[in-house]
Amino acid sequence: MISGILKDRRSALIVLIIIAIVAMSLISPYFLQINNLLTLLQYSAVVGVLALGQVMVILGGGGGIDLSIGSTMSLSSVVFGLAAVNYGLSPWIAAVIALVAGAGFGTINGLLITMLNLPPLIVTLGTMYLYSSLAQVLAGGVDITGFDREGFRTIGQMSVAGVPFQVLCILLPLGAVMAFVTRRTAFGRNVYAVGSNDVAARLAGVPVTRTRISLYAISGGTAALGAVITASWLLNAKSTAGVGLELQAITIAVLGGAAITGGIGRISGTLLALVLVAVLNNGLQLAGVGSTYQIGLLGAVLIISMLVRARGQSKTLVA
Amino acid sequence: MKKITGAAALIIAGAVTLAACSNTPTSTTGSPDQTGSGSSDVKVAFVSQVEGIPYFNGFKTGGERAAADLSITYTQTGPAKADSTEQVKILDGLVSQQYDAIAVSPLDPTSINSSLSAAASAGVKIATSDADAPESERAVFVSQASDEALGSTVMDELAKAMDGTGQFGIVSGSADTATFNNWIAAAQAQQEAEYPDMELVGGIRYTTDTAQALQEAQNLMTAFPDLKGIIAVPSTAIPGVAQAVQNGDAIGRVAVTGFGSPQTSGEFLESGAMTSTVLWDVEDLGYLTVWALNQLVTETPFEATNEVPGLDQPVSYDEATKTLLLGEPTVFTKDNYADYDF
Amino acid sequence: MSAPAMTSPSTTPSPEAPDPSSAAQRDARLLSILRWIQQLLMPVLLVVEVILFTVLSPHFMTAQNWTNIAINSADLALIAAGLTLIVIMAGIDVSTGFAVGLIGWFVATGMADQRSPILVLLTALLAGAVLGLFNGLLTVRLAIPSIVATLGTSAIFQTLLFALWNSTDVFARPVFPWLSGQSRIAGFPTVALLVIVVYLILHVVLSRTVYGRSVYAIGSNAEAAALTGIKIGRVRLTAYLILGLLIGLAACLYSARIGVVQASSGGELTMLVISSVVVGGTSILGGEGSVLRTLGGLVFIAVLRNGVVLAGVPSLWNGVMIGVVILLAVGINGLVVRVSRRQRRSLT
Amino acid sequence: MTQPVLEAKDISKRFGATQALDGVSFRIDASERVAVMGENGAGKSTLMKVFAGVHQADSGTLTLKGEPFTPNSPYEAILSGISTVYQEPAFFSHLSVLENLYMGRQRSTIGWLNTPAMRREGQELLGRLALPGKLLRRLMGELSLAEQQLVLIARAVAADAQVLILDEPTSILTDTESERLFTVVDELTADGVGVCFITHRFDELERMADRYVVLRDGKLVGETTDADRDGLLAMMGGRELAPNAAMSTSVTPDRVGADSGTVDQAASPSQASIGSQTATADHDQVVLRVRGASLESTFDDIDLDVPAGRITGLYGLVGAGRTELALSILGELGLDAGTVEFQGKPYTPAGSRAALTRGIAYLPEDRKTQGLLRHMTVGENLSVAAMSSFTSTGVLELGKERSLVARWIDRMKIKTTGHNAAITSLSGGNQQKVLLARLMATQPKLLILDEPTRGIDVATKAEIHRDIHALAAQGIAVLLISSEMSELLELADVVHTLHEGTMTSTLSGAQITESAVLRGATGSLADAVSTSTVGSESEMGAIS
Repeated sequence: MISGILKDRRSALIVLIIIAIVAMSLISPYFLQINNLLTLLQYSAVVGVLALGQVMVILGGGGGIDLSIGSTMSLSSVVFGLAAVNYGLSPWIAAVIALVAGAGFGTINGLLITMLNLPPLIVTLGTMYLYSSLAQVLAGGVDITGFDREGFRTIGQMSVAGVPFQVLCILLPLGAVMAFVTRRTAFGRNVYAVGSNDVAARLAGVPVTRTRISLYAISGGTAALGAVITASWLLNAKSTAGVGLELQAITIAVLGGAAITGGIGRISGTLLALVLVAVLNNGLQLAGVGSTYQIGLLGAVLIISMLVRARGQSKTLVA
Repeated sequence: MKKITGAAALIIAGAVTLAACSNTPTSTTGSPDQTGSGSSDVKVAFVSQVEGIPYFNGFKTGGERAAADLSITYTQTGPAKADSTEQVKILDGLVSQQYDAIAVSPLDPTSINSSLSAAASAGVKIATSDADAPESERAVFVSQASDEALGSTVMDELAKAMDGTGQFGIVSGSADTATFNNWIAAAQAQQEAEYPDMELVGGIRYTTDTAQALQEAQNLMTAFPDLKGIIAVPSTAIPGVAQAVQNGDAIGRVAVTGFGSPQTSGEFLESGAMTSTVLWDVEDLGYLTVWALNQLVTETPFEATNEVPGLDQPVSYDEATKTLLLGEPTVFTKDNYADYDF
Repeated sequence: MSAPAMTSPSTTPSPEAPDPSSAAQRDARLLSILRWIQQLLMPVLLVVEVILFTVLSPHFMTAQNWTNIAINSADLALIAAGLTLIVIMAGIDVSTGFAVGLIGWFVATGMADQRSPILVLLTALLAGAVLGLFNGLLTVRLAIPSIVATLGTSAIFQTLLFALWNSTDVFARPVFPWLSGQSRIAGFPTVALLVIVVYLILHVVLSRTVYGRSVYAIGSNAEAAALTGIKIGRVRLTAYLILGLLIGLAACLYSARIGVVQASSGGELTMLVISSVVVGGTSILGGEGSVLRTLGGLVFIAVLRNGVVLAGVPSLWNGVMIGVVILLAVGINGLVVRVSRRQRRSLT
Repeated sequence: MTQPVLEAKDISKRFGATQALDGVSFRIDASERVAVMGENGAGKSTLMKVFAGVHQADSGTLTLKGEPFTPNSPYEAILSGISTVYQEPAFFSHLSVLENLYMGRQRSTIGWLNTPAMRREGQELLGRLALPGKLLRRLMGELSLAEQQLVLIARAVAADAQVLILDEPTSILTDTESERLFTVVDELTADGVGVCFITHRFDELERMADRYVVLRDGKLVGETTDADRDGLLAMMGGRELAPNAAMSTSVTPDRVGADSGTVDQAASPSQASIGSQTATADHDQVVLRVRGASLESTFDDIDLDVPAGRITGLYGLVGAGRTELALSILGELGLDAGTVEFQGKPYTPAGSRAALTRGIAYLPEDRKTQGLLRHMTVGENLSVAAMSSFTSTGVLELGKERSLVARWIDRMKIKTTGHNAAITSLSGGNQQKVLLARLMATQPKLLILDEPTRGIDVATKAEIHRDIHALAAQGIAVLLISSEMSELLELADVVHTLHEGTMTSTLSGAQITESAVLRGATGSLADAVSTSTVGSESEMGAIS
């Protein structure tokens, strides 16, 4: 039992988070202040939402990965902006449209991958170009501003009992829902079954194709959610909203214990990995270490976490 | 488990090392944490558009000079890439570090607003410098030169090189940077008013990095063989455009000017690939910004004309727009660029 | 062993069932059509593209413009050639761009410090080898999936470049004058000839040597390859080494072409390189592909990027076209696999 | 004939709990042809893989031409002159036949391929196996199974081997193709090469080998030069180890009309415990009726009836189309022609999911790649197909799931620590029971079992056999696909034999005899000469 706990990626993450918090509070006296901790949380919301979508795709196996998640976010952001500004819709309705659109962009990925049996890496590479470029084209390269802001800024800017709204009312509920869905519903069971062995799953009556398509739709939907949060927070719809976020989302998912081969990983692990990354980023920011160094540290964390994993698991012949 | 803890130690050690040797773009004059030795407790900061490019290094030099003169603590930081989201994060981080006054050069005037208001309501004095956020609650905008002056100056420079006639192109930075767009608009207005024989061809080419700027410039020259000049907008585009002219053996045939720091342009001013570059004395801008922040902290109102101790010329203040204006743009050429260290 | 003379084959086991059924024949016909499309897609697209741009812009079909295209994509071409080896073995490398930037910094600094060009070139090659081997060790020896490992190293390379750059743009003159793009041999840009030589060498290596065979064998069936005695680890590491050396060389071209090394130099190359390989038709699942196909994909993308500007299309559209072409190319591959699988009656 | 080319002394090899080889001593002389025989899991393939350097022996010594020989990799073995054609084909489907032939030992000068020479030699090589030379340029993946097999044999032949190991080389070859192979083997032995076969084909024994060696449960139990079928079968059988799984080679239980099992089933606890026994009324009603089923180049015009409460056997050699037929009935593979009726109504196969909801459950042939959800628990593996029984809204009622799983663990006597144990922690036999329970939990009307006991230890095998009996006794229609003769003889009420995609015979009651089944399966209906086999071998258990 104890060895089970120790082997679990999540306990390792908790230890890491504690060490990181101690180290960061030694480095910067401001780190442990309530304000800062809340700020820290606030920034994790967008990338956290994306990582949750990414981890679902990875769990589904079959080389599942979504490189287009950042671009989908940009494109959904533009869809939001166009709906709210050019068509003058209420931002709330525009947000719903953006979510549907995001899920649609994800579904396109899913259909291409499952129907044509294409490698997810390449399909989402293609749509990564496609979506980000479409976002730029549709927006004419600039940000879309001028939608009705009152009320809508709640998502991005208000806080409830001091906790940012986007964390308390979006990220955490989404995490909880996903944790519930993956562990307690037939769909979640299907996801793990498909990720574990898709042939066996199919023969056991699991709808493999439908499950995988849904995962990409979810990933697209979370990207759109990220876009809505960003739009509400910055009060403009950026055509480059998601640039570079795919790397962070993948890193957090893998760091959280999701095996890139599918079938292994927990939502709680992803959330813990998110906290760790947020603590490291924020601490370094406070210590005056530039954000480029944070990117490098993220890369190192990713590789080291894989090393720990690779030791325990059998080596594969093929990359 | 041992391995995981080992890995943890490694990661944290890396982080701490990074933090310890932060000879990184952020720099702090004075000792921020303990000693108040000689300096007062005033802490001011500036958030640049992008970390550590020569331009903002020059800004820092000026800012640090002012901080030393005024005996206050000055910190300058900024995102690694020109990313407005990142900028907002950095600003929020500074607010939670309880700075007394913060100046920002916003990449995007809209998205920074809410953070600026939050900072203002947390009691932090807020200014914009180098670029403005007109709708925000900033107390003052420290302007290097007006957009109009910059735009028309660069157009005059180009027209001079092209004898006021012929085709020219514009290679800009990323499409969503407001300042660039304002300068370009001003330049275009100047051309339409003053140089009817000149013609903008190929539209405005937006680029994200030097390599792309190079390619865009090269393709412009191919598409328009009669092209006589190019305006290159930010410091990332300048080396690309100038290199394209150099690579294409077009020195003397295609004139290049633009908005770039003299050090970035120096190489090309020497080779003749660039005729001039238009900017302002950014060290002075940094100096003025820190001075203004200190004025805000000490709650000293600005006069219509201010004598700033470290600057040669008086600085005018426009009450209506709450803008401090450094002065006219500076034109850097082969002859004078070496005098500037940014 | 002595081989007794055999009579000519008397019985021919026929693979296709002797009684032809319409369904299978239809599949076989569909498959051969798809194979045709697969083979012809890139050449046809290239021709269409060239014709289109020639019509749209009078300046497209000029020697000067083609020279520009060649010079501007030479560094890309070198990396894509190396990456092809990795992709044939079902791997990937997403760190190539920043590796170029990082090595580019050494090159530019070396040249700025007036070091001997030979020394700078050797340094670049050595640095490329080190970075390549580092990626190789992570994926080959430590068994980290190559996409994850190189995502990580890409971030690290980017940060290293940033740290070295330390807020100072480094201006560089070309390592050798012939690397600059100005130099011509018999009217051809020297760098283009260099690229062609590299492609020819790699093509010959892949198709005519034991090493090349091993690369395909590993991509096709790594376990079977191990059974035949191929040293999988060594072959894969060598491929990363080759890629690294080519990146080193490409970094010399890159810094000569751009003339300056900045914080994010090279980053834009990564996805273009992968796109070139994939659009060319090398399968990301391994086992098939060639550098010549990569060259086709590369030319397509380079011409596209050049042509849209000349034709006056805003550069924002670039990504749409590259994305569509990637999806088209892999989509047809997918159809081929799907149909041939249906023929083979396999469950998976 | 005096000097052994390859000699093994006291070779032992253990995989986890399984003693795959136990003190085996063995020799092949120059110019000798040896056939290695034995039942599933007897250790034949493992022994060959020790020779081939795939596995390293735990103890014991190998000598090659008198020199000590310890191959640490397949490559070393090949270099030393041991050339192997594995049972699971290992080739490069993306590469041409020529490239496959020479992979690993290309003709080259300092790394430079000498393609013309290889092409010349390759032509000749293919000619020896009566394959057309134009095959050289084809992609390996496009060839038929038999052609692939022949190319792999050609590949091994070309390797200048001193010892050639062929693991079931003829199982998918036609008679003419096999004869070609034997001719080539004759030539090789004439040159002093030692050849070692693994085979199940008694009809080919004399043509194939000079000496026959029998393995059983990892031990070498006999050696003879007499190709007497009964004698060899007796050695291979050795039933004293597992009386419960008694294989009666000649007696076929005739259970027509009997509701409960005949042999020692009445006392079996599992029979009593699996489900209720109320379904007896449905017995003999045809649950699955297939008419004229055809799938291009796979099977042709198959008629098949599977009645309730009966075990219907389907026998055929590898490649006969048995599994494909099952997959077509499920709808996982297409069906070019023919009709399927299920429970008296027309049924259009539409995939496993649809089949399961209708009551057709399939136990796949390959447990590892088609059955197990490797990263999941015993409970999750067991309940995955029956999730609808404990969810109505999509939210799982875990309490119900737990009791369902507990019930089946108990009924099937699955040895596990429980619901949350990792599926990979179970033995192969218990994994198979979980998979069987997975199907049973869906309460199927028709069970299609594809090699249900492959690679499973004898005791568990007997338990699974009892379970299958009990299921049929409950009224479930069982279609049992097996290449293990003893299994069919023991369990099946009716046996259909498939040969190269056609149904060659349907045997019931006393007609079910080894020779009759084999005649059907080998397509040699006219040839009444005693042909016998013990079924195709797989040692998956040993590998895992």
